[in-house]
Amino acid sequence: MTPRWLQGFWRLVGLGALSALFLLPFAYMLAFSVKSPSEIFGGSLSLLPATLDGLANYPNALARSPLLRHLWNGLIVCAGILAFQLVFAIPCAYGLAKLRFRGREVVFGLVLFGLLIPIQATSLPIYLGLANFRLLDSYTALIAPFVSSAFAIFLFRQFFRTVPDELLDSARLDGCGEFTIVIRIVLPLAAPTATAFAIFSVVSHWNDLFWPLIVIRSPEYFTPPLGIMGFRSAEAGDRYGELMAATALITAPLVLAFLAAQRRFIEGISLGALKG
Amino acid sequence: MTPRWLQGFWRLVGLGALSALFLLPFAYMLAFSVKSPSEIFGGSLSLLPATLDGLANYPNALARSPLLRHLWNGLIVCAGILAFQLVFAIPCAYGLAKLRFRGREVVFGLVLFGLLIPIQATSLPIYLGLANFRLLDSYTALIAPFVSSAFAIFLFRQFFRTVPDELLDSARLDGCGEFTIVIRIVLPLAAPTATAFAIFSVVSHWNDLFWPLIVIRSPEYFTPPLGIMGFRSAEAGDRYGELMAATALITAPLVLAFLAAQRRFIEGISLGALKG
Amino acid sequence: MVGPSGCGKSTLLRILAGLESQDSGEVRLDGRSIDGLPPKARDVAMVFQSYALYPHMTVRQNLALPLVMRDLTRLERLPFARRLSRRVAAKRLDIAAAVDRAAGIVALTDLLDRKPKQLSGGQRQRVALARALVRRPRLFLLDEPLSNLDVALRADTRGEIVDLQKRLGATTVYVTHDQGEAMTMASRIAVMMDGSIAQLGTPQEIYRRPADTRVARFIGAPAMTLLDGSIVRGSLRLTGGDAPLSKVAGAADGPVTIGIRAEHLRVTAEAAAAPIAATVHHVEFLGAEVIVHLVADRLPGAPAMVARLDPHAGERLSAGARVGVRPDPSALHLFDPDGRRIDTAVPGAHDFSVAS
Amino acid sequence: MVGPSGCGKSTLLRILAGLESQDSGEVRLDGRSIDGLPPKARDVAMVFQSYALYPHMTVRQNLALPLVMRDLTRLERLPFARRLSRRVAAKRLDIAAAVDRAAGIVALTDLLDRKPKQLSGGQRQRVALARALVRRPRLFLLDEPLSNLDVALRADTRGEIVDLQKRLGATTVYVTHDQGEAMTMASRIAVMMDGSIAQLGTPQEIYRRPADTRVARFIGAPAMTLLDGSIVRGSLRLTGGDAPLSKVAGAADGPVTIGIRAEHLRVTAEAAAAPIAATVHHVEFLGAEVIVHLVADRLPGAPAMVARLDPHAGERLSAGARVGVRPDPSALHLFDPDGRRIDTAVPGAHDFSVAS
Repeated sequence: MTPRWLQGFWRLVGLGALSALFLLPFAYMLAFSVKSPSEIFGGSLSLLPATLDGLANYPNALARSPLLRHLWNGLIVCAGILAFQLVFAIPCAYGLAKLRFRGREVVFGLVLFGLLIPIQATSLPIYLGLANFRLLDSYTALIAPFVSSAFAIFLFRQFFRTVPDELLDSARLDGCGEFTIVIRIVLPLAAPTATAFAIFSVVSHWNDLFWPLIVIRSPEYFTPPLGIMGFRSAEAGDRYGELMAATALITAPLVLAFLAAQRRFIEGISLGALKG
Repeated sequence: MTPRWLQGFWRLVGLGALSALFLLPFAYMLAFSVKSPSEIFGGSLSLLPATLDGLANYPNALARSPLLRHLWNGLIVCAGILAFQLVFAIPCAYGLAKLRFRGREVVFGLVLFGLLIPIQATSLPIYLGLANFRLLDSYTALIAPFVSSAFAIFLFRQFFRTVPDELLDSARLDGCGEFTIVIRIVLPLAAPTATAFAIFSVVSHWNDLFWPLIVIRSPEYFTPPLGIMGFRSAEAGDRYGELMAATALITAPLVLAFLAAQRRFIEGISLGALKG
Repeated sequence: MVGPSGCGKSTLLRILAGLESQDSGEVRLDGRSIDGLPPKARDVAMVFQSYALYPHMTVRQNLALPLVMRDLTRLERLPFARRLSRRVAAKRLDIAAAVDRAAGIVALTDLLDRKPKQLSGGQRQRVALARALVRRPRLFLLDEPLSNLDVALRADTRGEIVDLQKRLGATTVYVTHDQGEAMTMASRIAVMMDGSIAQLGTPQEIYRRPADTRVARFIGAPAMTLLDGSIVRGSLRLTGGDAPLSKVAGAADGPVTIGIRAEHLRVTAEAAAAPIAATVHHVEFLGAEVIVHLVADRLPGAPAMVARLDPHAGERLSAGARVGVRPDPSALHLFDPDGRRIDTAVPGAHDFSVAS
Repeated sequence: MVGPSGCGKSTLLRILAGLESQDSGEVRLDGRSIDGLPPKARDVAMVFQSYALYPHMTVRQNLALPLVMRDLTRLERLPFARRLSRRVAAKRLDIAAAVDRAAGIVALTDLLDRKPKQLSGGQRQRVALARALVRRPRLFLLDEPLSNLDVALRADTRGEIVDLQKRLGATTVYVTHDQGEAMTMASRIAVMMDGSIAQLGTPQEIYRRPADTRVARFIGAPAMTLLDGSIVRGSLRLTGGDAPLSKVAGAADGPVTIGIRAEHLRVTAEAAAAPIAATVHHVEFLGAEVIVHLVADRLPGAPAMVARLDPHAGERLSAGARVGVRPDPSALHLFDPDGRRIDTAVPGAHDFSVAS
């Protein structure tokens, strides 16, 4: 028998190694962002920069493109997408989870089916539709294709199924209609799920490159990743440092927001809000 | 008071409209894949093709690139990624959910943090690492960066937390070690969660364009989306029909697999396996 | 005041509340049909087995919700309406007063600002009761409100609910699977079996004159002993037994089931002289009384007999002892082969309170 | 054979099973310390409150798992080992036989191929029992195994478990919060209160000589009535009452708590002549007996008194009636201000079985 503390120790080592594996690329990103070009291509894998020249990467990156404007665009687009996703997904998920109607399983099957369809497959028709309504190159073009998220519906439905029916019956007897139930009872309970979904949604749309690249032409609507594309021309091979600095800058808001909301988020996710 | 059936009816109409919104682009993809170029650029939004000339898109698409080879690559890559993700994520998630050790919350915090970091941010360091070990342009390059998935750990941990402790205690008294518990008790229970995760994982990696584009040069390792890129050159504007046909062909395996596994998948997801 | 069964009673309650619609029949309250009405128009309050408190609201908000929903219009419920309209402010004050009153009734005033999570099982149960009574409905429905409580707490709360019900005077339908709860709390019990009501009556009626064997077996602890027997020329005999148990008037000859309550079985040391010779299987000590489980020697396949003795008599018995069992002939219950009670069968069955 | 409490007992059981480690003290089984051993080396089986059956396995697989884990090595457990080695095949046959035997003991043979989901609560409970006994451990731990069952089913299963325990003869620790369960099933009860064992003894000892007021209040249904009183010059008086209740020998003067079991309170119609004048608060009809809750007229703030009467006497009482209450002076329990029993206090307390 291995003693217990030793088992625990090996577990800790294993988990630590796994998380290091996760974090290593991120650490390299930060490291590259403060290295000078010569050092990056020197091929050393050390994390700490040899000189501090590389710090100039940050001002250079800010000077080369209106990164703040891009961050602002990113904020508007992500907030818009998230708001619509929640507004559409929550009532839909409530219906799928808790109301009995004919065809419910079929509709849910379609939602699951929707999870499968990649944006690549549907991009052309959506593009043509937007072009038809002269909506290309606008916030609408960035937001509209994502307002209904099959993943959100799926996630909320799974959560709503864990809400006891008695709670809803009780609200019905207390005089609430279905709409009031969603607003007053279900929505507050879903807060942790909504937080989790918000993170997924914001992260993926904040970092999305594919769609903005297709529908946006004017730099004033550039989202952060589009802004970074400026550093990515084939000839700009010696600007990896600036590229990494810009990447660090556009990743920073996400990381900061996460750290700020961390406690509440982890609590919500860890405990679930349904005890009692 | 609106009568109940009418409320139900409006709900059904609303949900129907939402799911139509989901499916419409998909329908257009299929429609375009069987339309001739002249019809596509005729600007009509009708779903049914006017002539059957467009059916030639499918043989043309197959002739233009070795799509079957790409499908095979996609299968190997997705299966490889999924297998490693499950092997790494399940024990890790079990530890995070059910074993008590110091630093557990910190490790879980890091996992959540890992959810935030986009592949774009870490692509360069990983690329350099792979280049260092001369692993570019290989299956390893396609699979290795994704073997540990924070999302998988998160998902399985959330599920494992719903497994009652008494079940595990009971297994311990029956003589199982922690490893046996994972294999014999926890893993079979996690089957529905694993199915759900498998769908997410396979869909996203099947459709991933960004990473293969970076690490793969030889056509023999092209994944399906890279194969489609061949249709996407700027001059190929008149080949939308073939593009859509190719897209339909590479989406088809996913859809077929989903339809085949549908019943089990929906059952697993809808009911949960933990009653009793 | 609905009684116990395996299933069907919760559904009945949900039909009364309007949460489900019945296949046939009509629901009436105070003489008026409330069939078509949705739950909120029925003026019915229900306490659920799980209490169903809103976990994200404080006790105060939990109690206020039914009043807010009833008294305020959709517009008046908006958070700023209180500031804008004096009428809304007055209504809000009324609600606060009603909440305080309800909390006072169940002695929860100190806990108004806690969340359900911070309360014990008994306190949650009281919150659920208060939320039901705060809007003074015409009908209370209680669905096994005590089943999530400890045994000790259950006895206390039982008394509290009875008190409350008497003070408020509202019609109350109380569903439980525990016959003891039903017996002590109800003024009228409906015993539900296999989806229909097997018997409706006062606890005394149901205990003393159970309508069929299912009710007889279900009501009363320990359960009634049921033995096969037959009536032969007006005389009652046990199947496999020798001596006739008693004379029977007014019942046709044929097989019957004989029911004997535990308190009507006399256990004597002389196995030979008694009508039934038996062996003690095990003895349960309950403090003020002793329950003895007996197996009849000459009735193969018969279920165990259960007798209730005082501790003095009971403690001299131990497992394996051979004893004689003599049922009180005036306190037998007879059932026909379909399980229905044969009513005028045993002379003296009516005045058993004297006989006991 | 562990008794009831609010909390601490499940933890104790988990310590016995080796699932948690104790802060101090030593766990011994058959005289040998098993402190350092992990759960699987302790040869202990436990039945959990939720049964904890493996939901993805059939009953047969559930029962076989403990044996497979104990008898087969890691290699032998691989699915194809049975084909390759005759020894493994023989072991597998032994296991199948043991499973059949265990299933036979709890009458589950027909259900071996079902999954837990397809079983009723009582059947699941039997599977959990069978899984515990299949490997014939030295110690059974049962953690409230009946609390998820219906009241009616609970009484039956109680008997089954006692039977089984007697047949197998294994030491069994049975945890419950229901004092009735403890009284009827245990040969020795340990009453746990606030994390420590308040009293250890046979059901009779605990019922008749509770060690302190907590045990007195907890054990016995209805709960013992506890009134404030005092001993003044060898004579016992109720606080606020007039007449002395009885003479007391061997106890110092001072305040005491007087405990009276419900069966030792006599209720008479003449309020004036009795030591305590009281008003009937409510009457609970239990079939074979009637529980009367009384409020003393001249003892403000005193808890309600509870008396047990036969139905004949009890039914003439109704809420609001004024009665006299006379405690049986030979069956009083006295406790000092700290709640501990004063032992030789009341003459005749020992032979109360005659007095009852």
